[in-house]
Amino acid sequence: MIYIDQELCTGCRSCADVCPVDAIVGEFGQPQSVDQELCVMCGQCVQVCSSYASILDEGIAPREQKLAERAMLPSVKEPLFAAYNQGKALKVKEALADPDKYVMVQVAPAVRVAIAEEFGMPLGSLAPGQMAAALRRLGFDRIYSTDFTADLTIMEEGHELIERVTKGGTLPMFTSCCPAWVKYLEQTYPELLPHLSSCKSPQQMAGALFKTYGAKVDKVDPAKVYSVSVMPCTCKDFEANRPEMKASGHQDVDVVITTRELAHLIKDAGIDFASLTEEEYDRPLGLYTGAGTIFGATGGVMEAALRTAYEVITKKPIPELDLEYVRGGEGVRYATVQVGDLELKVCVVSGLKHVAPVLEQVKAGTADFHFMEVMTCPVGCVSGGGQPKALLPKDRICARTARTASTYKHDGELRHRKSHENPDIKKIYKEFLGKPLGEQSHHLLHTTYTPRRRDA
Amino acid sequence: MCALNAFVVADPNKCIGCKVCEVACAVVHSDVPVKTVGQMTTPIIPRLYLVKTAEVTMPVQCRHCEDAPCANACPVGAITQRDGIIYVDQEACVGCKTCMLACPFGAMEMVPYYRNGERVKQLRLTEETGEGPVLQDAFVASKCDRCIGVEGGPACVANCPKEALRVVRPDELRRTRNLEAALAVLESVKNVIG
Amino acid sequence: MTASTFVLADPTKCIGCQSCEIACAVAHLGTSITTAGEMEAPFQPRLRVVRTSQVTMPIQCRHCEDAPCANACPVGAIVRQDGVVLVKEEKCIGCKTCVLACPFGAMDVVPALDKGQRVRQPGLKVQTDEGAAPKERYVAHKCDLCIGRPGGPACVEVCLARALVLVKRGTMARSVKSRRTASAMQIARSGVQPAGANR
Amino acid sequence: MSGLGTAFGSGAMTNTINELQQMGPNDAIFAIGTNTTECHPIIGIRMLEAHRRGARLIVADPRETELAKHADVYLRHNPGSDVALLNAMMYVILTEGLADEAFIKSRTENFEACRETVLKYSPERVEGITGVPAEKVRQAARLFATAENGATYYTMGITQHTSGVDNVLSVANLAMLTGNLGKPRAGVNPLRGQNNVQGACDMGALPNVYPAYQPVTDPKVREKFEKAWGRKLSDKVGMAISDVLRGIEEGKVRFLYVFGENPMRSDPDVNHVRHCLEKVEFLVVQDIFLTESAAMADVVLPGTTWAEKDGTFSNTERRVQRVRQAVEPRGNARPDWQILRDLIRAMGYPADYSSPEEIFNEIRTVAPSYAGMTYERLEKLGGIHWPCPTEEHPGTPILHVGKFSRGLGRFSAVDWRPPAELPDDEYPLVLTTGRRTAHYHTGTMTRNCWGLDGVAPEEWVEISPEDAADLGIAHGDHVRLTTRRGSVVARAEVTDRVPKGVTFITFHYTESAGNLLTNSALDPVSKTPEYKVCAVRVEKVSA
Amino acid sequence: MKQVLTTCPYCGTGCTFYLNVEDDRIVSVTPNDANSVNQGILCLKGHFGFDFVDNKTRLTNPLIRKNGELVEASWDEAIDLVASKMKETIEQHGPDALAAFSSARCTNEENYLMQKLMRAVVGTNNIDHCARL
Repeated sequence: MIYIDQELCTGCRSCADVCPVDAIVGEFGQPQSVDQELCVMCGQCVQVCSSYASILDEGIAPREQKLAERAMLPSVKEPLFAAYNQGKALKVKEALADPDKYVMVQVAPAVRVAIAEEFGMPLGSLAPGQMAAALRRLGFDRIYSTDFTADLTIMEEGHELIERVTKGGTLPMFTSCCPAWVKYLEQTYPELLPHLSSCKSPQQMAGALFKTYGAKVDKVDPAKVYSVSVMPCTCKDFEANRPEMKASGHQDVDVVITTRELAHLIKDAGIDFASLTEEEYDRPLGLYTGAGTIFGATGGVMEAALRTAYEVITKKPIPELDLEYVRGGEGVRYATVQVGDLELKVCVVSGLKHVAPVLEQVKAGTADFHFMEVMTCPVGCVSGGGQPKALLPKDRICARTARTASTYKHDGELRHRKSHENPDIKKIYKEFLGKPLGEQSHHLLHTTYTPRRRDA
Repeated sequence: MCALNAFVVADPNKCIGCKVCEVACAVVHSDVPVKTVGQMTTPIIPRLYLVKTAEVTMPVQCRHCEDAPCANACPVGAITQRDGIIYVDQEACVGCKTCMLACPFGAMEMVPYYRNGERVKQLRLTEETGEGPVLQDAFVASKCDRCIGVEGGPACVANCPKEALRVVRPDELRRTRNLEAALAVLESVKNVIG
Repeated sequence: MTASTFVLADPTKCIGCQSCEIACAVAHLGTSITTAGEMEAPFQPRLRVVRTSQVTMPIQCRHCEDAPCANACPVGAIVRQDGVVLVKEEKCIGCKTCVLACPFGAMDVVPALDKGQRVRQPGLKVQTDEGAAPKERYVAHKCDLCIGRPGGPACVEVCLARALVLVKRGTMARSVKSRRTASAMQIARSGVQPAGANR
Repeated sequence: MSGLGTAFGSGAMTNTINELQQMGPNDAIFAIGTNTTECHPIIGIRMLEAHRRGARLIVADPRETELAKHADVYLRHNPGSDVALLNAMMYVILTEGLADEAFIKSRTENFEACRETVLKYSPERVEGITGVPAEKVRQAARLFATAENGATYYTMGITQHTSGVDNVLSVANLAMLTGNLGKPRAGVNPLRGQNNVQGACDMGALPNVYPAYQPVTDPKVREKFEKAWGRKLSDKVGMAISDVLRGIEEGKVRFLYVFGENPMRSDPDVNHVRHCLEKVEFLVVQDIFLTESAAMADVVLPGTTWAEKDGTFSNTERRVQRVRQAVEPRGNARPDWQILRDLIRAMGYPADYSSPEEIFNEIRTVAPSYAGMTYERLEKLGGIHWPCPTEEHPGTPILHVGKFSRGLGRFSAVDWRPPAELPDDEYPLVLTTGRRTAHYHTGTMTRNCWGLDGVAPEEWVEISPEDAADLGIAHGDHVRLTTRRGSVVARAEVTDRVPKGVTFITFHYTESAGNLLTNSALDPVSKTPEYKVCAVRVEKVSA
Repeated sequence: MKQVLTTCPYCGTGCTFYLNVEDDRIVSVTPNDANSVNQGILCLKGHFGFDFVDNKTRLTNPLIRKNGELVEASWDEAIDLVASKMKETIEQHGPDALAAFSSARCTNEENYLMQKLMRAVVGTNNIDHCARL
């Protein structure tokens, strides 16, 4: 949940400028508040807010009180700003200290290109190995990566797309990995919900697997598994808490923290992040391909899906892996891809505020594409609301560019770059899931949506 | 004759009160380079201050007065002019606050002294507490130094999202205004004659 | 309270020779120019000639009725005396807010002089590579209409193009009145009626 | 001097300044190559007043001077294109039947040759040379030729070219073509830039003439002077300044006496001048300040300022006026006439003048145009215009009335020639030079005046906004100007006053001496250097 | 205060004005009204161009170069040196080896003497001034 500290807000409404859903209410010059029903919890307001708590201001509540209100670790030293998201780091710290809990953690693709910034490394530094090492130092029992379930998402969503195209399902199909986007669609265009892919997001797929397959692999009682996820996103906590997200028979994801909160935990534990040597993620749920990792950037889901769909449909290797035409910055991009006999038309929307006109076309039946990726944050998850917050506006832009660049660099350097070539993906289908869109998949990896239009 | 000291001034009609200027000021003056909020281990201590009342919203900062009352009041000569900037030598400051009293703009502040992200302690000054004497934190006078040596000029100006801040070079300003005034007279004379 | 008089130049007559600048500087010297040169007194006119391809004329203070410079001064160093907006140099701190406030660029800040000599500040030093030296005192500086000068403003007196005039309240009043009359006559002659007059 | 002498028989300004005060709607003022409001402010003011009374004002200048701003027609011609411009104006006058046929017939000669040449210069044809739209030239020509009286004024903008004499001849042609000589509110009026240039010429401070323009080569004249001065005189025309400098280089001239001049600043190509002054065996400089030239001298003689001595000046309109001592000579300085008198005596020649008046009276005996003037008359009348042959003569405000000094006015056929040095890739801009109101010549006097130096304490080079943008120069930047002869640094005034491709610098400032840059190429006849055009490179220098 | 009518030493216009003198120093200038070119007005040089007269860098003694340095000398010494050098040059190289630049800023009388010096005393027409400059 996103809040604005009434004591700190000066009413400049810079947050309202970046809010894609006009959820910031208040008069200019007066403290603002968040319309929680409209809010999609993207956290862009948190990123942009510059109204800080000044030590020279004697009229505001003490810092200790503010940290407690925000559920932040008492050891946090960084300055506080008016817009914030409610933290969960305390819960994670508690779980790690509980010997009865078997704590598994997943870290999202965009976290590895940003976390190092909080430790003084250059903006967009790529640090997956150091992050794995830090997580291990913190005491997590299993260090997994959401990138693995991103690969899995491609397997499921790719097949779903092929099926919809070939068998006449609802088109165009929309991606469903961004929870803010999903909430937006549910509350603003419920009539278009059939267009959403039924696939869960990678976070929720991982959650469902941690307490089933993961528990089985480690031979632990699923009830003892405590599932933590580290996300660049301030909305993932909302997604984890959706009532339907209990496919494993338990709460699939117990707690979600942001990149910034992970940094707080690492600092709190006195770990010197910069001096850590790189370590590997655990298998099987931590091995990932380049396709999985580019989920962090706008167009990444699309690019990963195309890499797999092309080869599944044509049975030939894709001639070019770097699909520059779906990459880019904020806005709407269209592309047509020849996949065998199929002229696949795609659309990529980066920044939720750009999606409404496209949805109006879909509603009017004039949208000329098969598949649309939507990411709420300006350039995808790398610019998520839970990412390290740049102090200066220009650095906010620099950080986006640098994190995107690192994401693609990571993709280029990984051994496997196509989701269907991930050996552990092949293995999990063979050992546990059967086939994409199969019965087990359907149960654990797919979901349904809830119209939530507000009464007029 | 050398030029008058330049200074930064805000346009209250453009300012939205977002405090980006304050943050930017603190960032460029941090002796430890910082890019993200998480990197900061010190409070944000700016050298300009957002004024927000029912009538006006804008930051206020030093005018680099030619006869700087702060400097003339300083008993230890900690405030001097360098390259057209009225500059506080924080090492020399004794924290007497006379400069704060002297400045008619409220542009001078007494702030906790940080070095390398750490509070600087007093040499010997202790405070008597229940648990015995405790070495005190140092405080120093702090004011706008027009981002001396910063590439791209004052950070507040460079980072303001509304371009509400500008560097005023009094001589240039006067020249521009003179020209505008002359053109206005010319226009009115033309109108009367024509 | 009577409105201020002020000096205004006619840009159609001015040739941009800057005689007015020198006359102004000399009138405020308190000594001869020979002595000024010997003392190396700074040259500080209170009006400045604008000379561009578009326009040529000196600009000086209008002695605004609601003088923004005075209203902006944080230390009350700008006052009005017999209709003349004046700087009380002893109060000025050189903050330049008046420079910022004046829409004409008629305000300047210059080294203060005491009998043609520059004055040192008590505390402020200028730090250079060569070390620290006391800074000279600076004060706001503007047209004072040569208050107390028998011949009136020196700039008006010296102008060879006769481009500078002292605009007095009476001159303004007469000019405004005659324009009003002309304007009324024009409306009457042209038969222009105010909207709704036909109804 | 040479040009007008050829055309009219006298090189001086034909009419008087105060005629401007009678000018009105039927009169025209044509100002070419003169920045009158800056260099002759009083005359400039009179022109503007005449214009306000209805007189037509035509201004031709590459720089948009204050006068140009007020002009009815402003011709912004390229530096060095004066002959083409003037011929084009005459083309219009001739082809549109606006010439004063009666005047041409009765008062002039050689018109046909001039006509033939002029007819090659249609305004359209010369647009490429002058840069002035043909229609503007036509307007200007009509405005001037249809006025009852038309007075032409010029200064160094006309003469300081390698084609300076041609320029002057063209101006004379135009005046004769329109019958504008020998009457009030008309004439050809070169405005002298220095207080007593006219007098120095009148007094024979020229290599080819004795006082009152009597040629040294005329045996009868020489005989007269030999008798008057009691010595045998040289029949050889002497060396002009540029010849002297060359003479020094060639070892012919070994002793140089520089009196009240600063060639180290006033002459073109200063680096060359320095070389010459270093080389000459013995250099005497007589001046009031230790100028750059004086600093190089073997003997420096301290003269006095005009306020410390008596004498006369002859102004631009040939009006001889008194100079009166107001204060005592400073220190051991002496009035220059006393220094010269003592030196003449020391050379063993009799000289027992006890006052300038005695010298003046000697001048009257040898210079017929001054013969009728006495100090007493000058006192009474305030001033007398020469020629004034007898003590009963009132003086001659207007020359050439009814008859030219040489008899008939002589037209010349003048073709346009390009300046000696034109822009190229290496030096892509044109540099032109001039003065500013506050300063005078090399600044020896004005730079030492508190108020004058106060308003203009440093050089500001004018450069057009287009060129400035191309060169990345902002107003107030320091720029370096480089020509084939040298380079100077000054601040840049970015202004539309100069056209694209042209820059302007003065020669008032030691620290940015414009004449380090100028070309010493001379007009072949008058030996005037081409100060007004050379090729220059401008670049920004970092502070 | 003494007032002395004289002619302006700057451009060729020939404005006349009164020098106002106190204690042998010029303190100001008053334009000449009657029968003058300028008729009551003056430009800035006329008005404010007189203080160079009392400038402390004025030359007040003859200087002679000795051992490369210009040093103060008496008038007799200076005049004699110039005269002897002139004579010597005439003797050794003839009168045309001497030349003089006269002054467009000095009086008619002085210019006359200068050219007379060159023509009648030295015997050369090598006399010119900066009319063209």
